[in-house]
Amino acid sequence: MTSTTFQHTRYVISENLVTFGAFALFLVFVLFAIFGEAIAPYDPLASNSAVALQPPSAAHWFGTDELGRDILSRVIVATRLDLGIAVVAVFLSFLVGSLLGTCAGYFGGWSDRIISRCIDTLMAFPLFVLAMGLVAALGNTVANIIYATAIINLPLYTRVVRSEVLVRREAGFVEAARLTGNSEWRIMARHLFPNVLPVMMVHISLNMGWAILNAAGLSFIGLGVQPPTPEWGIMVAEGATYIVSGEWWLALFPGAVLMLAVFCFNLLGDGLRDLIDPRMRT
Amino acid sequence: GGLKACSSNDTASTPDTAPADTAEGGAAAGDATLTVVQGGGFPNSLDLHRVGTNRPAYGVSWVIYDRLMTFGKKTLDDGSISYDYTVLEPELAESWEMAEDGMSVTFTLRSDAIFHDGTPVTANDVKWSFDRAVSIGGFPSFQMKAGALESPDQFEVVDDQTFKVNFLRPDKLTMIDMAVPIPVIINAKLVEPHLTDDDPWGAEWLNNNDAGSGAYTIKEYQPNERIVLERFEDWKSGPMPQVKEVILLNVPEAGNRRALLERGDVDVNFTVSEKDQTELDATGNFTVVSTPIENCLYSVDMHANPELNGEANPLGDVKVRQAISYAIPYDAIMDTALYGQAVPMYGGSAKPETIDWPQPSPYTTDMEQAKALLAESGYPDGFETTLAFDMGTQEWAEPTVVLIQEALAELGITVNIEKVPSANFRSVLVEKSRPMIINNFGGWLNYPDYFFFYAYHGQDATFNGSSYKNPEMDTKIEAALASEPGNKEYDDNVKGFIEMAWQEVPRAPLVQPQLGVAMQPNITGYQYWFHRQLDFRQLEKA
Amino acid sequence: MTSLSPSPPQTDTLLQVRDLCKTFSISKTANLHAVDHVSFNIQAGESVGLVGESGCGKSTLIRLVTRLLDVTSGTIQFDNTILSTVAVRQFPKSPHRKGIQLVFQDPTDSLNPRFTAYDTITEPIKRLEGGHDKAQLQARAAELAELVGLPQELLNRFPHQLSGGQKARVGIARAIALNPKLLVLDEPTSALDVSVQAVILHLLADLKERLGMSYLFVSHDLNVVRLLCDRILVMYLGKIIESGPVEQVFNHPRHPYTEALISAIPSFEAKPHPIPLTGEPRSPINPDPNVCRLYGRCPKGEDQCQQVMPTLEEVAPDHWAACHFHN
Amino acid sequence: MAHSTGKIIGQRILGAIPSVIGVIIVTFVLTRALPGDPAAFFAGPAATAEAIEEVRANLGLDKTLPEQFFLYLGDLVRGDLGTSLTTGQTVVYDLMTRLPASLELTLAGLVFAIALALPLGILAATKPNSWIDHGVRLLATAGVSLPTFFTGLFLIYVLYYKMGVVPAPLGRLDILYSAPPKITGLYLIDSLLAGDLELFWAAASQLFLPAVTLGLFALAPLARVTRASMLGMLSSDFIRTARASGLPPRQVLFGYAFRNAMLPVITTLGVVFSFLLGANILVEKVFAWPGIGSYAVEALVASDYAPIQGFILTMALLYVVLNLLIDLLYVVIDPRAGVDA
Amino acid sequence: MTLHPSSSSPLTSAATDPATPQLLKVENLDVEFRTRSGTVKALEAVNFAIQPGETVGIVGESGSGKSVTAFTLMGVLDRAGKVTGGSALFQTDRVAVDLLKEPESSLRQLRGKELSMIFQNPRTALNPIRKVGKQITDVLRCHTDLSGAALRDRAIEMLASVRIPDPEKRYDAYPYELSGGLCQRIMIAIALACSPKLLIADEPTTGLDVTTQATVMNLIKDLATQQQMAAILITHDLALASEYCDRIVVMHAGHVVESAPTHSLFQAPRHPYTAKLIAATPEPHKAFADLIPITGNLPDLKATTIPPCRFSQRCDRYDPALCDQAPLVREHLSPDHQVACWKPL
Ligand SMILES: Nc1ncnc2c1ncn2[C@@H]1O[C@H](COP(=O)(O)OP(=O)(O)OP(=O)(O)O)[C@@H](O)[C@H]1O
Ligand SMILES: Nc1ncnc2c1ncn2[C@@H]1O[C@H](COP(=O)(O)OP(=O)(O)OP(=O)(O)O)[C@@H](O)[C@H]1O
Ligand SMILES: [Mg+2]
Ligand SMILES: [Mg+2]
Repeated sequence: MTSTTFQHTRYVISENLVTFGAFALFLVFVLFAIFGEAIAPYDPLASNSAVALQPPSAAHWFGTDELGRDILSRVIVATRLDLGIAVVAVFLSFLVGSLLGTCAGYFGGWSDRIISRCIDTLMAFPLFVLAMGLVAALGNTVANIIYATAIINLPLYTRVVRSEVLVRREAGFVEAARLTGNSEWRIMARHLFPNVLPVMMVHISLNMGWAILNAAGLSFIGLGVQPPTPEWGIMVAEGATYIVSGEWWLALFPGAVLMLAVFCFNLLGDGLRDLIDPRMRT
Repeated sequence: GGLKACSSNDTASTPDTAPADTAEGGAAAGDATLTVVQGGGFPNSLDLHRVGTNRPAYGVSWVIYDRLMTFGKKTLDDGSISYDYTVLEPELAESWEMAEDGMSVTFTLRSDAIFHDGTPVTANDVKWSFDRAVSIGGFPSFQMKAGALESPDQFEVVDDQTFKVNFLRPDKLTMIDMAVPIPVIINAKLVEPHLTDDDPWGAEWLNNNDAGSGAYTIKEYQPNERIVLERFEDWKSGPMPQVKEVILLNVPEAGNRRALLERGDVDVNFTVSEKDQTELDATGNFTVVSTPIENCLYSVDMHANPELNGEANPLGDVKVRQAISYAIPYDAIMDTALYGQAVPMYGGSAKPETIDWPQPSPYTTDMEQAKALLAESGYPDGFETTLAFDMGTQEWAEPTVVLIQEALAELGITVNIEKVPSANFRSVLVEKSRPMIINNFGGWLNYPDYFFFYAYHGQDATFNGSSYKNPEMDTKIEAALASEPGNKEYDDNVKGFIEMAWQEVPRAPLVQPQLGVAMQPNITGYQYWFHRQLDFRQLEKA
Repeated sequence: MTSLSPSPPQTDTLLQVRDLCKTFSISKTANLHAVDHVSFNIQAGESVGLVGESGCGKSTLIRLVTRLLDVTSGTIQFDNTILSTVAVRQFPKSPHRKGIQLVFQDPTDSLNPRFTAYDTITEPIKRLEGGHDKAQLQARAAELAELVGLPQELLNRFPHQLSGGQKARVGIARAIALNPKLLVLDEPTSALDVSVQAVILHLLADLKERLGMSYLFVSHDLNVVRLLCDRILVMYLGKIIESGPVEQVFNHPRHPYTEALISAIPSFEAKPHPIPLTGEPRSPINPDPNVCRLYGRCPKGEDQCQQVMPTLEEVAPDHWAACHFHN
Repeated sequence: MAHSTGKIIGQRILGAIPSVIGVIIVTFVLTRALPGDPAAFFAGPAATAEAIEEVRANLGLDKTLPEQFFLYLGDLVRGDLGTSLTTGQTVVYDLMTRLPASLELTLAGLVFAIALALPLGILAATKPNSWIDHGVRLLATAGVSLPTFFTGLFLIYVLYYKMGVVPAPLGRLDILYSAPPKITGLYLIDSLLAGDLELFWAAASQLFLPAVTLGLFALAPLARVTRASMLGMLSSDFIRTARASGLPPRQVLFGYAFRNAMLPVITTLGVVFSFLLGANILVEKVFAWPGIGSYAVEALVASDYAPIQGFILTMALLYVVLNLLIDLLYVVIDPRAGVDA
Repeated sequence: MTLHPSSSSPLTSAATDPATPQLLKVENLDVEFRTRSGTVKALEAVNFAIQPGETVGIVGESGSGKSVTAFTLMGVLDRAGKVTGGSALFQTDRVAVDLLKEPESSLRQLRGKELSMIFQNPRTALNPIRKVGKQITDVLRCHTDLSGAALRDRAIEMLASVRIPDPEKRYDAYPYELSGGLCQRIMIAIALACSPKLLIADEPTTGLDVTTQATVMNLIKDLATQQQMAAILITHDLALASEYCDRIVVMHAGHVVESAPTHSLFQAPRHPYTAKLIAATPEPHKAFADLIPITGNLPDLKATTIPPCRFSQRCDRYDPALCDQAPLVREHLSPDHQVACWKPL
């Protein structure tokens, strides 16, 4: 299994250059996230009014911002926070969503009705506004941005897991598990959930990109992380006001990196889908 | 005196005024259409007595309503024009006469003045309007009270053209207070059918309808989106404005506002950031006017009580406050946060020499001094604290706080920055729950004692961001309030409390902000007003 | 309803089903009668075949018997214990759980894609017997694999790495792991090729002999049932309409439906011949209790069939049929 | 079918009631949890403590939360959503004037996205793994990878500021035009109804850039789903039947495959639409678009409860209506949908 | 015994009888699938022929290439499938066309009109969201000049001819409203709407009840006789094929291993595989002991080297010296009985 999975992975990657590029890019981001401070050429927080708003140059590849901080360094160091927000938020909603979805799908009846109602209610909110409201109500800290992002993603996971579980609930192997003396919880945890997991992987990776965008949107309306923490979204949002006055690099570079990251996650999702799709397997 | 946060761009306003009828006449009435964009706030009511009416709304109210009197105008050192608060000029009132005893004033109304519906303006309308201002509660009544105008009993209709105001006590602000935006003259007969028991002052109707006699009428009112004003051809209370139609648009994005102006799609950008002011000016293609805002200060307020939220407060130590005041990187803030578009309020002499306010404090960036002071204080090793600022002022406040954070780190003081959405910032101000905030405060009426009354007095008003309480300071402020400028006692008190403010530094002044406006070169006649809105009556388009 | 003589439960009666009903509610007013007053016995060591057309309720019946589905009414008695009152959720804890096991129709669907053959086979042992160490488990798995003819090296494979026949063997191994007294087989060969089907049939015959289990063998293929079973139950739309010794029923069907079923079996010798059933089956939703379920398709259909539901009658020794015209 | 349609509508509406009640409660609690003090905010900067208390009483904020909630419910039942302190208008008025703007923008964005995504998705599906397929995927993914506000500002910079090929980002109409007489509230339609082609053109050109900005964002999910669902359909048995019956390729592709492939696309369309309705907040801000999104943001920043509540409630109802429409569309396309609904 | 290399000896008999032109003549058909894990050699040198009006059965285990053969002839192979060699001559009214080489547009004229196909699993093979009547008229509109009400009438006529009760009403039914048996009849109606000369039925009764199976098969048989239509019946049920077919082609792992008239095939199967297949099929009067399983599996068609005789690994007559010769022989035992074996029974 492992070796065939590995072969298959290698196959999918080599078959599809785009996916390969996404995997490579993902690795680069992970490196930045881990070694950000070491890689960054300057202190991302050190201001220097002497070099404020410098266009890209040999010394500052991405230019400098209004306080003379090196944008390249800020972009690199921001990787950890941005990936962190995305990963933790998506992980949280995945965790809670799967739990709720599995319960709803497997037990059906009242638990399904209650959970589905709650999820419907959540869905009826304009999700971005809900995130705004939550961050505004709880305060704009990184933790709250993560919670808000997690909450608005919750319906997706719950629904997908629920429907996947629903499909499999009647499957022979679940009945078989019942016949062989598994308790309901055990069936859920050991038989159903592991089979739903692969499908979820795709959603997870697509969702990561979305989580980053969401954080950026919050920044734009002023509910992002606190200054001077470097974060892509807030850099784009604040840099955006400088576009017209000609200092395009303030927004462009963080924007490009943000786009690359989202792009990477999206493509990765497609790649994972190929990886998981049984039709692609032989 | 009414008070407002004084950044030039947190809320928009309409400067520029047609002078009252005594002023030299304006240009001949033309048929130009003036387009103005503003952002960061847009007029949200036609009735500025309503709860929640924002500052930009004053600009519209200013031209669709008349007041009894208005202010004169003067030319500032840099050649720009400003109102002159020392000169009162007639508007709806043709003339007025102070009683012998100084305890009342009698206004004679202009006999040819009519409301927009064609009915003449009478003393009854004036009384109803004044009654409304003092009775409706909230900010209008508060502002009237500042001029000792408190009760409808003070207002008397002598005859159709004559209106008398009786004073409760002598107050140097009473007359001035009748020329600020609040005591507008409303068409009482027009409002009357809309009065109900729940709404005795017709707030609901006036919110969306024009009952004025001013130079402009409302042609189109789309709240928060677009307002179109049209010249009232029968206006008599001043020289006929040159601009026939004014289109006011809400454009929230600063970059777009600038782009619109640069591309020539609008005439006036009335909410210009400091950076854009500098850069647009540098292009030479636009008229950029930047006027220091009277009686206004950007400052770092440091909570001066020994305890805050139940814990010992390092900033309660005056040495700490002084150390911080020496550590603030003033020049960097001036350059990178404000792009030079402000008047420095640091590096002055140790003792105040004039009674002007604001004037530069003696502090400059001096790290050695700062370190020495901190070493002497109770917190030689520094401490951790929070610096909050209003998201609405983000453009300049964010770089400012980041620079301060960096500088204080050198002293060993760890500063956590807190960016607070505007709505919450008001609560922060009211609660005084943060050790340090960036404050932005100015008074409408240009008296230092007024500024100090709200910013330093132990009554602990909202804008006393440091919650500073000192009986000695209070005595001086109260004494100054009770006296008139020009007399010695007043001057001594003023100098006294200014010096004290510098010694104690509950707030470290940064700069005096400027109100900027950028216009196409064919627009002239801009005048600075204390309410910081455009006066469309004075603008001219070639 | 049924007239199957309630013979006193003999000591060797393994399974006794009485008046078993299962209805699914389709809407507020509509009930689908999937199993309708079904009664039968299975003796220890006996193989009983259950045939009937698609949708007649075979799977529902065995899901009831294997306690995967709660009954609507009626009783199931297994080993002299009434099981029909035990809730499905509770049954995994029942000591009888390991006594009744099931081999599924679709070998692919019934194997957890993320379990190896070894995991699947040892699952019932771990869950229902417990107390085995790894070596014991491995020995048991090897033994079982041997029993069902599954090469040892395949034990570590996942379902998608096994062929259809191999998957079927894994499914059987799992079902016999605990030596159940009753093995229920739901069309165990219908998803398999003829070549593999023959292998599995031989395996099943062999296992029965060696382990002495009783079989309840479900199929829609009478041909297959004939090879493996002693007795046969023919179901039509939720009801048993004929039962008896397999050769007897096969050679002398007494119910028109059984007759049609048998004549429709293709064979090398026969040439195409019209089969007697025409038209569409009646709906199992809210069926009229007074109309024969076959009415409308049956060549013999007469007025009586519309007025009285025929009941099972003994038409020959131990041969029962539910038709007004059984002779 | 008429019967099942009516039944679906009824069931949907009944089914949505708990959600809507949930939304009302959550919104109420959420708005009260906002840290700002509306009384302090609206009392004005110079207000004394008494003045603030006076405003608080005025706004009814001095009552207990349950009291406030029941008052609010009572108002709701009477169709009174309260008054926005930020705009000074009743929330109902604001929503009525602003909702069409948002709807027009969102619909235009959606139309743009659909017009691009469906052909691209179909194209990609007919040539899986070709360079066209990869190209479509890259293009669509790029569209969804950028924050909308960034795309918007960037497009304004290039197309308006630098090149001047699009009109100024001044909301729904250029400065000198005034709105057509209000019938639907959608300027494109109203101007046509009024027979004013010039106005139509003006409105359309204002709409262009924001709609594209928004549409780019919706492109990826739509193209992705179209492709996947078309791929699935093209390899399905009944397509093989159609091909084996000699039906012309166009009929096979559009008459058979596409119609079936529409079902998941429609579901996605619903999700995307409700997502866009929320996401256009950012676009509205960038383009000075007087929609309900920017309205909600301003209210949120000012802790202005009534508009936030009204906005969310409207969105929730819109969401219910949207789902209803999608269900009905389903029934129109898929005869099976009406059966198990 | 004459041995012919496969490349030059068609397995069909019609070549010997020029008087009756064959309706379809498949020669040396090779089909491959390119998959991610390798190339599947699904069909190799497949030969058979069909006379007008004849019913031919193709039988074999799952994966033996029955469906691929049918799909190839209909031109509806999966994208991954490629015809790498051979020809399939189909006799239309005027000319013989090669179904593998003719341009797509002219083939489309043939499909559904001259040759049509019905598929396994009628439920999924019908467009789920189109009325069944419409699905019939779609084909009619495309191949006939009928229009308007005439189309509908003809469709209803078709529904009646496949013995669907209440055809007027069923015209407006959707597939999900019909039982499997009815759906299969709709499929037949679609396939026969334009009276084709050849009907390919790919496991038309799998998944149906035995009784329904019999009805459907009888229907096909009757209609074929009525319209003098040739038919290819693909099934894995030898017994079924024996009941309805004149001739049977046995396939194994992409090879045609034996082809003979039904009676001779069952009387005297010559290929070991055929014999084993017969022995493994349960029959009404067969004893359990006579039911003999076939051991082993189909060879991996993805392997780079496949033995020339693809049955050799399962065959108890396997003789390395003889059977590993390539290419596999095709032997004419009689004009219409061929077998592909070096050591036939
Ligand atoms: N959970 C359920 N809900 C509603 N109806 C059901 C359910 N399960 C089965 N049925 C119905 O009960 C009837 C009997 O179904 P069952 O699966 O027992 O038939 P079967 O004889 O096993 O058929 P097959 O040979 O196709 O497997 C059918 O009409 C089926 O649609
Ligand atoms: N799309 C495909 N991609 C790869 N291989 C394929 C494809 N379609 C068929 N094959 C292979 O071709 C061979 C023949 O398949 P085919 O479907 O013709 O078998 P069959 O005889 O019809 O079997 P069944 O009885 O199961 O329908 C098999 O080995 C199969 O794996
Ligand atoms: Mg079944
Ligand atoms: Mg096949």
